[in-house]
Parts: sequence; C-alpha cells; structure tokens
Amino acid sequence: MSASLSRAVNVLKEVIDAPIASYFNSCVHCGLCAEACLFYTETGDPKYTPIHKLEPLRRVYEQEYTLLGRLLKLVGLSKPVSDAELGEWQELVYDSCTMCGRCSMVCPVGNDIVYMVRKLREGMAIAGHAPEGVVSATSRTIEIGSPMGVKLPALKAQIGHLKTETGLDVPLDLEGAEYMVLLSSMEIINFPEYLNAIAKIMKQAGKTWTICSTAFEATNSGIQIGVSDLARVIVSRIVEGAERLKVKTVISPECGHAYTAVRWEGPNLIGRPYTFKVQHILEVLDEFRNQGLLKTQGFEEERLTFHDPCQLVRRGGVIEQPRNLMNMVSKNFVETSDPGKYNWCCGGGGGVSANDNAEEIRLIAFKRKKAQLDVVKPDKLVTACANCRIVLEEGLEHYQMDLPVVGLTEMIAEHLAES
Amino acid sequence: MSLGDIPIQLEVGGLTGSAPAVLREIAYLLERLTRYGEAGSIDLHGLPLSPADRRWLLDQLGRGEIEIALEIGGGSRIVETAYPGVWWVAHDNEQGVRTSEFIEVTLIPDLVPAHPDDVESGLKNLKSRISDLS
Amino acid sequence: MDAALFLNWVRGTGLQVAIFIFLLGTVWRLVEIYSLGRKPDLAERRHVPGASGWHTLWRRSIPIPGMMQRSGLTYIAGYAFHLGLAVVVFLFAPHIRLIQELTGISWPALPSQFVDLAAVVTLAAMLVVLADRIRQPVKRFLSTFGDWMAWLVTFLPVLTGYLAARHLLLPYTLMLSLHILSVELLLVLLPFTKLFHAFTVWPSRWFNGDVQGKKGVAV
Amino acid sequence: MNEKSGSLIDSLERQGVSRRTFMKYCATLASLMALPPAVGRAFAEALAKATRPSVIWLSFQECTGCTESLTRSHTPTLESLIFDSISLDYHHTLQAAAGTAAEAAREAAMKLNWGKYLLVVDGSVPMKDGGVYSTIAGVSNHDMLMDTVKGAAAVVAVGTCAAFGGLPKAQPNPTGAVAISDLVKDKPVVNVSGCPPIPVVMTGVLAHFLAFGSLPELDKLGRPLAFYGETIHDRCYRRPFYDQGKFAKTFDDEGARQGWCLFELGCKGPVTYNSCATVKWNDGTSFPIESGHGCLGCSEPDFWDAGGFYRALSLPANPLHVAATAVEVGAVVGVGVALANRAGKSAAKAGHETATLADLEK
Repeated sequence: MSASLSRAVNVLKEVIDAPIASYFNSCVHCGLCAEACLFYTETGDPKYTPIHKLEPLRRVYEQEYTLLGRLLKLVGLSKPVSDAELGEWQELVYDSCTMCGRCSMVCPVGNDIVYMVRKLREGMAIAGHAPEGVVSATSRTIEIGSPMGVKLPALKAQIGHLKTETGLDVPLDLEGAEYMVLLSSMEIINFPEYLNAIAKIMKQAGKTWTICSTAFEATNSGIQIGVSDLARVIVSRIVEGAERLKVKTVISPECGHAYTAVRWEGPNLIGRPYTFKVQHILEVLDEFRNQGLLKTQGFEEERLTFHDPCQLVRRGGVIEQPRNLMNMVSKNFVETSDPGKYNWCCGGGGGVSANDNAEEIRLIAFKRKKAQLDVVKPDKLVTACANCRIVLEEGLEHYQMDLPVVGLTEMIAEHLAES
Repeated sequence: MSLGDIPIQLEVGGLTGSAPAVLREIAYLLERLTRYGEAGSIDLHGLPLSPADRRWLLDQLGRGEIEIALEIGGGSRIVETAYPGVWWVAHDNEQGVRTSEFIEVTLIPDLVPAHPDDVESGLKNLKSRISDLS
Repeated sequence: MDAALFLNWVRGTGLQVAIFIFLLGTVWRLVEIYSLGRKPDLAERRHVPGASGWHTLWRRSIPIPGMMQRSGLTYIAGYAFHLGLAVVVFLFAPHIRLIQELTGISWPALPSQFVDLAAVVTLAAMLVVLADRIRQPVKRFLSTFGDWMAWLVTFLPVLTGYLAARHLLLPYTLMLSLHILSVELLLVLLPFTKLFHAFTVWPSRWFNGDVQGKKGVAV
Repeated sequence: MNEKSGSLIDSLERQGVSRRTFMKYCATLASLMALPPAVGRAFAEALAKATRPSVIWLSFQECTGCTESLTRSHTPTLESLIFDSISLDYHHTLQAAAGTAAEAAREAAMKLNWGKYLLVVDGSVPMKDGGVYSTIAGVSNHDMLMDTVKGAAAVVAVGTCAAFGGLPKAQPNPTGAVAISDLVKDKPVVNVSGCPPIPVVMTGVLAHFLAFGSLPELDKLGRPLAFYGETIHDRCYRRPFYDQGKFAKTFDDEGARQGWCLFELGCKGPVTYNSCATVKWNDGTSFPIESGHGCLGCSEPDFWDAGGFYRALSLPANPLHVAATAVEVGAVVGVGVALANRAGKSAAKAGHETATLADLEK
C-alpha cells in the first residue's frame, strides 16, 4: 500500500461515524437516488447513481468497522481499496457530483448521501485523486488568499473605484463594526456590483460595517476538495479577523459553499462555537426588510425567476428569504418546478466549476436547468451565488439561450429608495 | 341424565363427493364377477365417508330380496342390495358398536355357506342324535 | 424425517436457533454500528418548525415532488409490499396468537380474507419489484448477490405462509413447517444483510433529519 | 397355560366359538390391518390353522397401563380369547408364580422355545448409573432384556415407553431411559406405540405373526403401517371443520359445543400417526377427540416434550428462553467490536498527519 493510500484509508477511518455506518446498513439498492441526481437524469448512465459513488467508502467502512467485513477481508473475500480504484472513482466523486444534496432528500431510508461524499473526498484528496483544477484553486486560496488569486491591492482598487463612482465609503478594518462583510473572488473580479450594493444598503440601513483586510475572501476550496485541515486554515482567517475586529455578525456573500463553510462547517473545523454570528447576505437583507430598514421603490417589470443555490437553500436553510426579497421588487416573479429545497443544481457546485475534466458533463447536466427554464420562460434569471451565476451564464451561452443572470442583492440595491 | 341427553353433534358436513366413486368401484367389481367369476369386496371402514355419504350410498344401492341376520359374537347383517350380487355386510360387536362394514360383490357372501368341517361335525352330531333315538 | 418430526424441529430447535442468532446478531450489529458515535455539531442551530430528526422519521415515507412521476413503480410497489408485509405479519390472527404466546401482548386481527388479499398483493408487488430490479438499468447495476437473496428470503415466508393458510400444493403440516423454516432463514439472515434496514432505517432517517434540521431545512 | 396341542380354531371351538364368529372377527381384523380382501381370506385360513406360540413378557419402567389396556375388555371378546390362547409363559402382573419360581419359569420357557418365542416388552430401560433405577430379582432391566432377547424370534415393544422411551425419557430423563430399539439391534423389533396402545394393534401384530409367521409391514419408526399409516387428523371426523377453518377457541365456547376442530386447543392429530379415529377405544365407543379433547400425540416419540398439550401446533415450543442469553452474547460481541472500532479510530486519529498542499499533488 502506498503511503498516500494508507494515509487516505487512515483519514477515512477517522471520518467514518455512526451516521455513515447506519446509512450503509440501510441502503436497499432501490436506485431512487439516481433519479434525484442530475448527472444520472441527464445521461441515463447508472454509474452516476449517487450511492455507487461511495463504494470505496463503503468498503473501508465494512472492512475496518464491521466484524464480518474484517473476516471477509482476512480470508480475501473482500478486496481492500486500491489506489487505482480511487483514481477511477475521481470521475464519480468530483466530476459528477456537485454536492447539491438532492439525493439526500429522496433516499427513502434516509441516507444522507452528500454527507458521505463530503467525507469520502477527505480520503480521495489525501490519496492525490482530487482533480487538478480544484487542487490549484485550493493552493491559490491557501497561498494567495483567494481561489482566483485576488489579493488585497485588487480589492483596494475596487474600493477606490467605488468611491470615485458613487462616493460611497467602504470601511476597511473598522473595529467594533456591527457587520463584517465577506466577498467571493468572483464578486471582486466579475461582479463588482455586489460591493456597491452592500455599501448602498448598509448606508440606507444605517448600520456600521467593515471589510477585514486579512479576511475578505469567503470562498473555501478546502471544503470543496474535501480537506478539513486546509478548510480549517482558510476559515480560521475569518474567525481571527472577526474576533480581532470584534464584529457582531459576519456576512457571508452571494456564494453557496462559502456559506456552508463559514456558517455550518466553520465551528466544527476550529473545534469551538463562534463568538460572533454568521448570516448570509440574504438573511441580513430580509431581516432589514422586516425591521423596516430596507426600503425599495419601483418593481421589475420583466418576468423573473429565481435559481436556488443548493448550498444556500437545501444545504443552508435560507429558503424563504430570497422569495420575500424577490417579491419586494417584482410583481412578475414565477417559480420554476421543484423550487426551494427541492431545487436542481446548476451543475457547477462542489468544485465542479473549477474542474476542467468536468466541463463536458457539466454542460450535459445543465440540460436539467435548461428544461426547467424552457418551461417558465423568464426574461431574467436571479440567483444569489456568484458561482451559480457564472455556471448559469456559461450554460445559457452554450445552449444559445439569451437570458440575463443577476444577483439578488444587486437587484435589491438597484431598487433602493432614495433617501 | 343419560348419555343420550348430552347434545353431542357428531354429524358434520354433507356429501364429500367420495360416494359416487364407490358406486363406480362396485360396477367394476360386478363386471369382474360376471366376466371371470371373481368375487370382490370394498372395505367401507377404509374409506373417508361421511354419514351423509353413507346414507346416499345406501339410497343408491336400495334393497334387494334377501336380508340375513347373524348372531355371531355380536350381531351381523348381510343385506342384498337392489343389484343382485352386491351385498351390504355390517358387523357389530357384543356392545352393538359397528366394528366393520363391507360391500361384498359375490354370488353368496363367505359367511353364509356352511363350512365342510362344520357340516361334517354336524353330520356326526346328527347321527349320534339318530342313534340316540333308537 | 417425517412431517411431524420436521414440524417439531422447526418449531422447537430450529426456531430457537433462529431466534438466538437473530437476537444475537441484531444486538451485536446495533452496538457495532451506533457505538461509532458522532461528533457534536458546534454550529449554532437554526430553529425551524418541522425541521428535526423526529419529523424526518415519518416525512421520509412521502416521496418529494416529482419523484412519483419519475419512479412511480418503485414507490407504489414498494409501498404495497411493505404495507402488505406489515398486514400479513402483524394482523393475521395466528401470528397475533404467536406474539401473544411469546410476549403476552395482543391486538385485534383482520379477517383472514383480508389478510389473504394482502398476501396476494404482497406477492404480486414483490414480483413487480423483482421484475423492476431485473429490467431497470440502475437497479440492475446496483444489485448484488445480497439483493437477490434478500428478495428471496422475504418472498418465501409470504409464499409458503399463503400456501399453508390456503392448504395448497403440499400437506398442511409440511407447508407449515416450510413456512416456519423460511421465516427462520429470514431471521437468521436479517441482521447480516440489507434486510437490517428494518432497524437502521429509523436512526438513518433521524440522523439525516437532524443534520438538516439544525440548518433549518425540513427534509 | 401349558396346553400347546391343536390349532387355534380347535382351541376356540372348544371354548364355544363358532367358525363364522371367527371368520367375522378375522374380516374385521383384516379390515383394521388394511389387508386387501383376498389377503384377508388367506389370513383367516392361516390364522385358523396356526398353533399357539410361547410369549415372554418383560415389564420395565412402566405403569402397567399397557397391560391394563390389552387385558381389560369389558366382556370377553374374541380378541381376548386369542390373547388368552397364547402361551404366556412369563408376565409379572398376570402369572401366578412369584420370586425364584417365576424366574425359573422364564428360563424354562426360553430353553424350551429357544429361537421361537415372542418377546413382548413394556416400559423403557434405565441406563444411567449402571441401570440401578429398575431391577427385577436383582437383575437390571438392561441385563434381563439382553439375556432374554437372545433366544427370541422377534421383539414387540408395547407402549410408547418401550417403543420410544416415553414418559421416563421425558426431560430431564433422570434415569437415562432408552427405548428397546436403542438396545436390540439384531432382532426384528415392532413398536406398538401409544400411551397405552390400542389393544387390537397388539392382537393384529400377534395374529399376523401367528398367521404368516412374520411381522407386519412397518413404518420408519418400526410401527405396523396398517395402524400407524395415517394421522389421527387424516381420519378425524372433525376434519371438515379444520378444512373450513372452524376452530373451537376454548373448551366451552360455541365452537366446542358445535364440535369444531380442536387444532387451536392443542390437538396433535395432524402430526400423530395412530388409528384411534377409526378403531376407537372402549370397545369402539369413541376416541379422545370425539369426547371433546385434542389428541396428545401419545404414539409419537417425545410427545411429552412437544411443547404442551394445549398449545396449538402452529405455536412454537418455547423459543424465548434463549432470548436473554442471545441478547447477552450479542451485546458482548457488539461491545467487543465497538472497543476494537474505538481503538481503530483512536489509532487513525493518532496517526493523522495534517494535510498540506503538497499532499494534494499526486
């Protein structure tokens, strides 16, 4: 057994717990999870059945933590997991899984399959079987601070830009601010409107806020590649920044997995509860709306629909907020089929958008979203995740659909009442 | 209170469908009797007949011309049915309980003719009686 | 061995061995599985009504929107045979009698005609499930020896039970013995095959519902 | 008992039994033994000419119920006449001789009829502790059986004790009781089981031996097939109720009054091979089920330990008495695996090397 393989098995042994054992013992091979997975529904290839993607993890579980499995392994009836096998599984565990968690919604025996994919990735990555694109994104996040290589000067340039264009201030490292705003690289580079929107909204709400110069990046490739040790390094920067600046609330940006990383995994990664609150920007906006701190004027005339980012909605619990906000500025908001927690993924989550090997299948999987949109026929597609937004734009372009995609926060900002 | 006062209902069910088969068997045995002179018999105890079956069978067979009553270790009856050569033979024990029951298909049932040995000893007895007369 | 001795064996030694292995296996496997434990979740939980492990215990019995259209057969046949099994196992008078003998607990039975019907429905549904497993690419792809065996050892008790109750095919004594024997086979294999989902399904649903419930998602 | 001259029919005639009476009896016996009519006639003729055999009767661990059953007819019947006409040279209960004289009679009969006498045994043989639990004249049952069987033509084990061990062999079998067939391997053994057996079965076996010089056809348990070929259930007059699913639930409910099937009240009819339902008891009066009580299964091996007389056949004997042990053993195995798992997981944690970027590159 190679060193990397034995480390991988060791890591899997660490992460296997009672829920995983319960799940593997519950699976009846009914195949319903396949019907919930857009990689299966759009290809019809049974190998994309979610539970099948966990085969190496199941074998490690049985061989290490069940008496019968150990005996079978001892007499050679159950083959140990090999490095080559893990290599083969890369396609199933990374390329064709966005960790959207839809399979976990349908499993009749209640198996949380995506929970197990997340754990299997720990071993896959240590064995050296994470896709190159995701590995380099992770390297850049660890070494430079952002998966896209955005550094503080670039952010400062954007802040300066904003100041000259709108006259709005973006306070850097303001100690004692109520809110600490995080950004995703994409928002700094591709969608600077987001920062603009935050500044406007915070001003209207009259809240103090800040951006931490050592922790402005929210994305966490460590979560996507599935290496907790690295994810911990990344999330610790935010915790440290927030605690140093003594903020009350950290705001996760319009980025799905960033929310999962900082809101749900963060405390477990650092091994203690936070001393601050974490909210998604949509949660904050909805709270402002409730408190009358968010006032808008006018409505979008066009037919709008909302794409639910998996990590935000099904995996994050921010379900009603985007709908409240949509209705605040739109009179023609229509839902696609399977809205909210039942949504279908854009096809680019869980590191798939950063994974060059997955480009082809990602576009095939996009047919799911396309079919949904073909039914609703919106004039504009709204979402709340920069990664979804990029993936949607690419998919729409590939299928030659002329449909603009906008961020919800930025759309709200456009309708802010002039005070 | 006598045994008869206890309301035990032994009779159950109706016809089981076995009785007609017995009729066919009788016809077969009769054919053998006429063709080869071979006697045959059917042991009714060995057949799962309900009381209703038995009554039905008796009705079907009807009554012939001969009825013989024997007193041999309990009563026995040999009754000719409406079909000559077919006899209903029923044996009771000393307590009057039916011990066996046969349908015999024969010119004359075995029990009826006297045994040569018995005839011989009967003759001997008769002769001694005659000699006593003189 | 004649039928009487066979029946005596399956009712006596056989059942004893089967129950022994079943109980032993079940306790062993449950301890083996759940002693692995899990780490406490340190993230601050979101409180949403209806989002908890307990809710998921029953909610997971209902297919999510769209799944009925995509996989109706799996759900309907699955429901039919699980409910049918429950009716046949727990609402048939002689079975209740048996449970009462063993535990002292009893409840009203369904008329045997209804149980007969349930048995037929169960058998039919199980045949459909089998055909579907053979025909449907995903199910065929996932199927292992264990799946076929689990099907068989579930099917046999229902089939032999039905034949015994209806006095079909073989003498009652022999059929009853085969029925008990097939149940014993089921008991022996249950803790060590996917049939163990009968137990683990509840904690599994609870875990899933709990993890997602903390996030405020009712799954 | 020493009169050995003449055929059976002669001896019967002397007692005033007519030939027709004898033929009627033979017809009934043949019917009970399920002999085909043709064989039945030959049977009567052969039996009439048969001579009286010597019979030695040994009683071991028994209650004398079998002897009672065989000898106590209400009135002397032909059956008992045949029984009386055999030369019963040794029988504890019936013989006049006692003590040394009795044993001497046995030895004399053995010597005189060596190789020809019929050995009848009732009761089981205790084997534990050298067989001390039952002795006759200081000789253990085992030794007396083995000694007497040497010159026997055949052995008839009368009653369930002799045939299968019976009540003395019931758990926990304190005397180590065994059946005759467990000990006698080199002589034909007929098991006339039942507690007690039906008298006519005994007569049937004797008559067959007398008429044909051989033993009747036996089933797998060594019982005459003619009498043990079908179950009580097969010939039960309540069978139609069983088939209709009409069962008495208690001994005094409407079903019981209607004469419904006693299956649920523990009747062992379906698994008991005997001819009570056709031959009946007390000179053909009735049999247990006719009197409203289920069959106990007394002609079957180990009927005493078959799970209770009033438990329906479909109910298991007592499967839960192992439950506590099973749960304990399961818990021990489970905890054992759990401890090993815990150790494995701790080792995995201890062996954890913090992942670095370098680890991600293959």
